[in-house]
Amino acid sequence: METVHKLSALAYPVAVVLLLSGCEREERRFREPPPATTAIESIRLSDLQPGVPTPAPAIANPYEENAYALAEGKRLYSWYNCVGCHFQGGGGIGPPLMDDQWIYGSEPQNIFATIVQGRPNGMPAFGGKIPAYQVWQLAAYVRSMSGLVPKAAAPGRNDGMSVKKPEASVKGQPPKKTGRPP
Amino acid sequence: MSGFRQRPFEKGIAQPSRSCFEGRTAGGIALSIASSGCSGIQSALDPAGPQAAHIESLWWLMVWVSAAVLLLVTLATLYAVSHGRQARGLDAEPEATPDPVAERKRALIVAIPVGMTIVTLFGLQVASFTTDRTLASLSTDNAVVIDVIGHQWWWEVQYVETTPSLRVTTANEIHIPVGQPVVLRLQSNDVIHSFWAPNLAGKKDLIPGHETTFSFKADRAGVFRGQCAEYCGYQHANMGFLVIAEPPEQFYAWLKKQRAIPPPPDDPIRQHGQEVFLASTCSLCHTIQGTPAAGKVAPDLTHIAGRQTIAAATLPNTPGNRAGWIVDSQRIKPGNRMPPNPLTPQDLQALLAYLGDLQ
Amino acid sequence: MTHDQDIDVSNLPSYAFDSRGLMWWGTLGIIAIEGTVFVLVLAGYFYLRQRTAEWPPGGLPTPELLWGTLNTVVLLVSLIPNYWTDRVAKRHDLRGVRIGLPICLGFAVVFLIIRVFEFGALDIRWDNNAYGSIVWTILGLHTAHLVTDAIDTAVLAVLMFTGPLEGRRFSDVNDNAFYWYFVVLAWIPIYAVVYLAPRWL
Amino acid sequence: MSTATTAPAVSDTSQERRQLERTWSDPPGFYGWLISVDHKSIGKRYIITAFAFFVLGGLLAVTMRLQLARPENHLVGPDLYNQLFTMHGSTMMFLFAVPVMEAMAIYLVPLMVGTRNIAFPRLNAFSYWVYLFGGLMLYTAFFLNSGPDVGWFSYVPLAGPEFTPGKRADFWAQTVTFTEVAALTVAVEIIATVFKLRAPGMALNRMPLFVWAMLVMAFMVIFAMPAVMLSSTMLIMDRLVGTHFFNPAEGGDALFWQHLFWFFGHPEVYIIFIPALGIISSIVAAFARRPVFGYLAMVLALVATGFTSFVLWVHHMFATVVPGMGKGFFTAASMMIAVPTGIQIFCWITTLWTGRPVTKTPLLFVLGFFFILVLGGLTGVMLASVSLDSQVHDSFFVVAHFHYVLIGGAVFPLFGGFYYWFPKITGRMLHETAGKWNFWLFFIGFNLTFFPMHQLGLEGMPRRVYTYSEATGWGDLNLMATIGAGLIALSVLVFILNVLWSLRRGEIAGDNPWRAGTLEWATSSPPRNDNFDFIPAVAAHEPLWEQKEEPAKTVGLSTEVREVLITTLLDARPDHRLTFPDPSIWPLLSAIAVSILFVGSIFTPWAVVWGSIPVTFALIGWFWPKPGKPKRTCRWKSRHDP
Repeated sequence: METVHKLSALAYPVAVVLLLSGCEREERRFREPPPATTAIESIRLSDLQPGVPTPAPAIANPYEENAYALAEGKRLYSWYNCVGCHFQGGGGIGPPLMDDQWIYGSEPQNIFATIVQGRPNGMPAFGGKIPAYQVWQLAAYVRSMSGLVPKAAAPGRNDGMSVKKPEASVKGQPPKKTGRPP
Repeated sequence: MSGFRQRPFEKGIAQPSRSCFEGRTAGGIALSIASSGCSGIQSALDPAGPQAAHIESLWWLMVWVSAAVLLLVTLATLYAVSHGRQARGLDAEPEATPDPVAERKRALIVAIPVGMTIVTLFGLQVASFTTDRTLASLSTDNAVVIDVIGHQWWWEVQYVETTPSLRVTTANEIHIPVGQPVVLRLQSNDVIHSFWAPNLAGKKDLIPGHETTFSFKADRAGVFRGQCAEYCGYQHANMGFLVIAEPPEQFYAWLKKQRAIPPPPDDPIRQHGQEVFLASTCSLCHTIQGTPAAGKVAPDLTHIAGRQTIAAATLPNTPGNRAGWIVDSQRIKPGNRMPPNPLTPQDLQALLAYLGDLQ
Repeated sequence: MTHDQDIDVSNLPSYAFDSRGLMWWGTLGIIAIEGTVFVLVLAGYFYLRQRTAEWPPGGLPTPELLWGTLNTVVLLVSLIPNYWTDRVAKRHDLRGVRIGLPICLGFAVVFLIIRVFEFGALDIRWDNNAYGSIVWTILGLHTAHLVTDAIDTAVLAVLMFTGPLEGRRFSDVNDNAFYWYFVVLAWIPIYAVVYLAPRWL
Repeated sequence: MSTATTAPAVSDTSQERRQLERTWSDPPGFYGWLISVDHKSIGKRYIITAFAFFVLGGLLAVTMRLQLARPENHLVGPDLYNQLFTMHGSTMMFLFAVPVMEAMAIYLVPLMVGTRNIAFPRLNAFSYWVYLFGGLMLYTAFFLNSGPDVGWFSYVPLAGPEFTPGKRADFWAQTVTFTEVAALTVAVEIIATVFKLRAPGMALNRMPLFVWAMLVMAFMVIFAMPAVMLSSTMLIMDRLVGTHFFNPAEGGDALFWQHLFWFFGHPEVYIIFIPALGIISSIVAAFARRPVFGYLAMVLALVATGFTSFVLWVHHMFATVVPGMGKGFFTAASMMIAVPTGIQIFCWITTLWTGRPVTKTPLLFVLGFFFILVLGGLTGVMLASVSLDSQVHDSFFVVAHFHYVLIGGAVFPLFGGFYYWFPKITGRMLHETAGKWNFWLFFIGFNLTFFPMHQLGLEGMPRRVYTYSEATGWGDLNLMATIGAGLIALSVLVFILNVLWSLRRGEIAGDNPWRAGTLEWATSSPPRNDNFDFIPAVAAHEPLWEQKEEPAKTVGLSTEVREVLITTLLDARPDHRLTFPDPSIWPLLSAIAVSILFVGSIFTPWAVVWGSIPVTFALIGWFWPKPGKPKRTCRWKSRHDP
């Protein structure tokens, strides 16, 4: 029986260490209280501001840490036919999403706004069509395309033609300075 | 579960399986298998077609043979440990080297049950092979050909026609003509599923990258339930479907009706309902023929009101269940692909009215 | 019973070669396991092959012969020093072993260097398609064995110079050679499958 | 026979004995425990750990039964339920069944063949640590909500990168790697031990059936487990580095997984079952007071089962697209494998029939085995039929079937074995009455749980469903099954209490409480560090029964160094003396290094590269010879002449 004690003596440290690493990443949230839907107004398309320049409020997107949400984002990306214009991220009719160029900003809330409001020259406004939590999932996935989310949460390859590296394998590309609307 | 939730299959589908239980208690558990020739809408022992019937007879053959074998072995064992020359416990001097002559005699005796085993197994094999043959020999001339595509977690059903316009698409409900063979062409777009309607036939897997075909026949009318038998994710448990076997004329009438495109709604409420449908998330995934809604990733709703169940044979197709499903499907089938739709009461009522009209 | 029926083992040797020795059986066990892996992965190659019409798929070129063939030659030649070292080890010839082991090691190193070019010569990545995945896995597996045996040989060689020396070290050399024979023999079917099968079958 | 206990207290002898015992003892303290390479302490750890996992897996099962106790229950949701049944299956198969059987071999085989330790003792320690770390990793993941949720056979594409995001399936795949590494190393040890370490005179045809069973099991492990290691590696590569083994769109195939997995998965069942047969043979012989009838037939049956089990994996895939002709072959094979098992059952019955059976708890469990396993075997014959399988496959009928064969075929004999060998391992008897309670609760609870599942399957209840609607009418039988599960849990509790009680208060066993005939009973209970201070010389199947007066023995092994006698393969003639390693920390260090590599590779492929460096150093440290201690030439010749 002393063996048992000794075994557990070994077990504890291992367990503790791993517990510290946390398990948020694997949560499957089926009934979503979506992350604070941003007051769309507070999102800027331009760096110019009247009066004293204040930094844009950063809104973290918890889904970027969550493998399930990212996978859902990936599924919705094709279900809602983002593929139609942006293809697998390489761009085509719409601009590429897997590079480091961000016309309307690379922050989660910028992407959120872009999806919800739509943008000139072809980006439709999905506001009211897609529940907010799915927009956030899409936003998280879009950022994963250019390696801006934790590797351990990013999606792997799909069961389909291999047209690009899996998001989990792409190198993180720090976003370049926000570009200009074309 | 859902506040809207009602017992499924109240419309006369559920009753048969009740009687299963009586039959069982009567038989007592030890005999439950033997006594299980009970009726049920989802039972391998209540065949509604030749395939299931052949398998059932093979089943009973095996049951009785097995029962006999089990009985013999058990009796032999009990006798062996309990008969006469009980030992004086463990102190009894062990028989280190049993007399070889006696052992040889015993070998001959043991050879008998061994021989019997081989013969029995051989017999069962023959029986099994003959059944396989009979199942394979089901003729499929003038068969109804149906594409069944597995999705997480519902069944897409398409009646194959040479002219695309005649092609009928529905979901989770397969109408078949009694007495006419049916050929299913099974495919999957995501993971492996398995098509199993026990009353009609065995099961067949839907495997991505492989098209499998599967044919059976119903020889009596009835509503039979089946469900996915290969673990396929969160809602594997609620990936059911109904097979509705009806007399040919009824079936073809149904098919004809399915081909018809429902007329645009005429009264304001339904018109508003259609607007709600088209304006909200619904139209991104669902199709309603005759409207711009042409989503392909979710069940076709063109004739939704004509179906007996929703959510893959999980809920009876009542307005209440429809409402509950639309507003918060995640409470009913956690993890399914339908997002919640927090509609205003007016919009919801209008939408329900519209859908309820899609016969 | 009296003592003269007792078995006196005090004069028996303290190690033995080949199948008399315990370690030989251990090595054989490892070989059996890894042999099974190779058989399965090669079977997998043909399984995947019969799933696609053309092979290699997508109009890929068949893997270039040069480096693979070169390596086959290297491996086959390396059998000679290994066999020789094996023999001298059984003769407890320390000098011989001290010459033999480094030579064997040399062959292993040369092989590993060429192997790098082999991967390049496949001109497909493991994540392009199933064909790429399986050939990379096959070569990778075999490479892993070579690396292991190379390290093993290196350690043994060092031991032979630094000591501590015991008689059983020689039987270790013997087992090391035994394992090397396996690595070489395993390579021949792999070579045939990866390089020749796409051409001839 | 037991030379030690009857040894006259001649001073030099006892001195030699003490020396020998000291040579084979572990250093004291926790560190000494960490570095032990003794097959007995490793075996004990293995058994206890495996049993702990058995209890954990059982608790998962009870939770599932509670969820299914009534229709539309809300105890657990689908997400957790899927993890529960995956963890349950994986635990029972990878962390309990195979390891516990190998653990029995680790502890008993060296004693039964009459040697001082298992072959490659440090590898043995290593395998235990790897196994332990693998199990800890899986359960840590589970408690961090990263438990695998793809079923214990992880079918792709569901287990692939697209449909199971996150690390859950990767933890499953690496658990497999951990446990298979452990299992394979033990298999090699068993084979080497059986072939080369047998006591002089124990020719192959005198080996106990238990040893034969373990030998066959070891060979099966060697040829079956590589398949699952390969497939789980392919799975994790598909998930982590984007290979396409199972991606139909790029030339992969979902069925490729199934073939590879079941090529392992079916033999796996027999890897668990065959050692149990060995246990039964030991128990039957001891309690029928005669050797098992038909030794040769028994051995051949074991071997035949081993071979046949490799050619029937496809009967797990009858519902896929396997061509009809092939199916016919697999049907025949799957049915015919019942013949060797039948032969053994008939031989045991004959043994009992012609012996003088004493129904103590161990035998009781064997009798339970007869009923349950035969029933499970018969449903197995049904599943072998393509047509019938197409109805019951993947339904609760199958759940019933494999619990009948696995619990009936392995767990019942195992508990019998626990009762049978507990005295040898601990020196004390388990409580007999508690044992009877243990058995009857288990037997009744088991049948109450699993017999109704046959019916449920026929009524269309598929396996792995987390809920079912009331209209299906499955509620009552499920409730019954849940009650049965409670009884099983209760009986296991009785067993645990029995063990705890007996460890302190159990009746002292003595060397050979059952008056059994095989060598493990020739030494003290618990066995001394050196197992036997004279390696016995064997002249019969059941040495302790045949040899009346003082038997021949082996003399001349060193008492200063850990020396064992290597004998020839077939007839076990003494060949040479091999010095075995002393306790060492390197197995533990190597296991830690290997674990870091395995766990790391779940998160980044580079872990394989960087992780291999510490592994290499650990292994070098392992094999680097210790500066040889001076070997005194004086060897212990006999207890009389100094």
